[in-house]
Amino acid sequence: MRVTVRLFARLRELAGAEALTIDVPTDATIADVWRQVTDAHPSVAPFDRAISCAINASFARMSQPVSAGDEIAFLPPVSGG
Amino acid sequence: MRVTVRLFARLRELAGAEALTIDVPTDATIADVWRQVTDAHPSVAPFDRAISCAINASFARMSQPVSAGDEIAFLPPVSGG
Amino acid sequence: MLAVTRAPLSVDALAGAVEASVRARGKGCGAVASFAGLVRATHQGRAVRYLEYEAFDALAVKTFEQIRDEARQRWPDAALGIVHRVGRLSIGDASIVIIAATAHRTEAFQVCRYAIERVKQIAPVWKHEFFEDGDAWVEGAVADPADETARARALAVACA
Amino acid sequence: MLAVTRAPLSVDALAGAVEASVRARGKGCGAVASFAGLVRATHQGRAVRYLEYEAFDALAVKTFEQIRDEARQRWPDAALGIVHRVGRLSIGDASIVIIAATAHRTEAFQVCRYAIERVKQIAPVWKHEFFEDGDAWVEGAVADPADETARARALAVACA
Repeated sequence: MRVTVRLFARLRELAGAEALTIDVPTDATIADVWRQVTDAHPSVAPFDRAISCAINASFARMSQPVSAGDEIAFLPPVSGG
Repeated sequence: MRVTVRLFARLRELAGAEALTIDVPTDATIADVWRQVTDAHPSVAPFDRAISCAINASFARMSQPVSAGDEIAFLPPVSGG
Repeated sequence: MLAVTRAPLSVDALAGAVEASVRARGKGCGAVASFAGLVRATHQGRAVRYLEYEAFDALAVKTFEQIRDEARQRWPDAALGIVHRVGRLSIGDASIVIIAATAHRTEAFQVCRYAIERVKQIAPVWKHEFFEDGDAWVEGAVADPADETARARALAVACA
Repeated sequence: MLAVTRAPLSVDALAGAVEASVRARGKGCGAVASFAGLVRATHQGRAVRYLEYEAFDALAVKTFEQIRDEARQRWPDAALGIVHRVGRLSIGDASIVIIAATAHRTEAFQVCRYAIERVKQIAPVWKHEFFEDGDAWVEGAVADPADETARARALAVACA
């Protein structure tokens, strides 16, 4: 099934894309999506332990399963304020 | 010698005047000035222990001597902010 | 930046002036905390129609200068603005605006809080409340700018 | 009142909106605390030319809503506004304005401080600094809105 990935800030710059469309197995979790992203864009792999994620614009856990059409966002450490 | 007295807020209302001109002895202190004010306007006497004072628009102690032409201000408890 | 006025208050205007004063000293600030006190519709259960604030203007401004100087002793790089409004105020109007500009936010909050505590302790300003059925002067602290105990209390609240 | 915008920020405008929301609930407020974060001219000794802020807008607004809801749990009558600016900002521009309106001042300062601490912990917003000789993304906290330890830390700072 197909999901959309959104990348922000330095992740976006390192991957060279703010959005990706990727195909994942039907039982995939957000962690699986992230692995596919790091496989395709190894430059973002160092964020492995410092990533936050969201699904359809709600914060989520990496263990959460994804569904077809979901928008998965990966967020580097934040610096707002 | 002659000094000016300024009264504020409830003191002003009780005395019915925002400024008084009074004659005091040359060795008078602000406390002496206050006593003359309370003699002339007994309604302000209850403020005896809750009064602040200023001389020529600077805070002062009641024991401070006054000079001819000074402006003595008496201030009830404050409530700004 | 340290004033008594009859005009409506603006946080943006005062903050702009305070920030400009910081730049004029060749410094910068990253944090601006403000406090505004608004006229409330009730006081101890009675409906307030409006308020009048009275001040000893010249002494109030000197008091604000003292508060600024006290703040600088503790927070040398802080910039402070204090404007108190006087005259007739309606429900919701701001009676005071305080601005504290510092490099970092902890100090901005502390300076702002310190300033409002000190204003309430020592500024020669009086609140006169008008109700449907009467009026009352509010009388709080006996102003004593030299009282170190009061000053320490304000510092303790600000830096709790 | 909880928003991400490319437009310059105004404390007065946001405070007016927050105060109106309080009145619309039939309540009043006597104290309004605000915080504004300004772009500083230097970062770790390097001269900053300008900044760019980026946000995940939809998630940022939800995060601000969470922060408001958290604040209401602790301070039921508090009203909160949070607006973060994104895009290119110059030195001295405000990147964020937070307004906390409450009945009394202690709570106004607490709510305002709580909100900025939480924004820094969990809001999906990123600062990109541009220097004379390069640029750098600032990376602070790993955002985890469910982390109760972080939330407790923010509460502790706010209510110190």
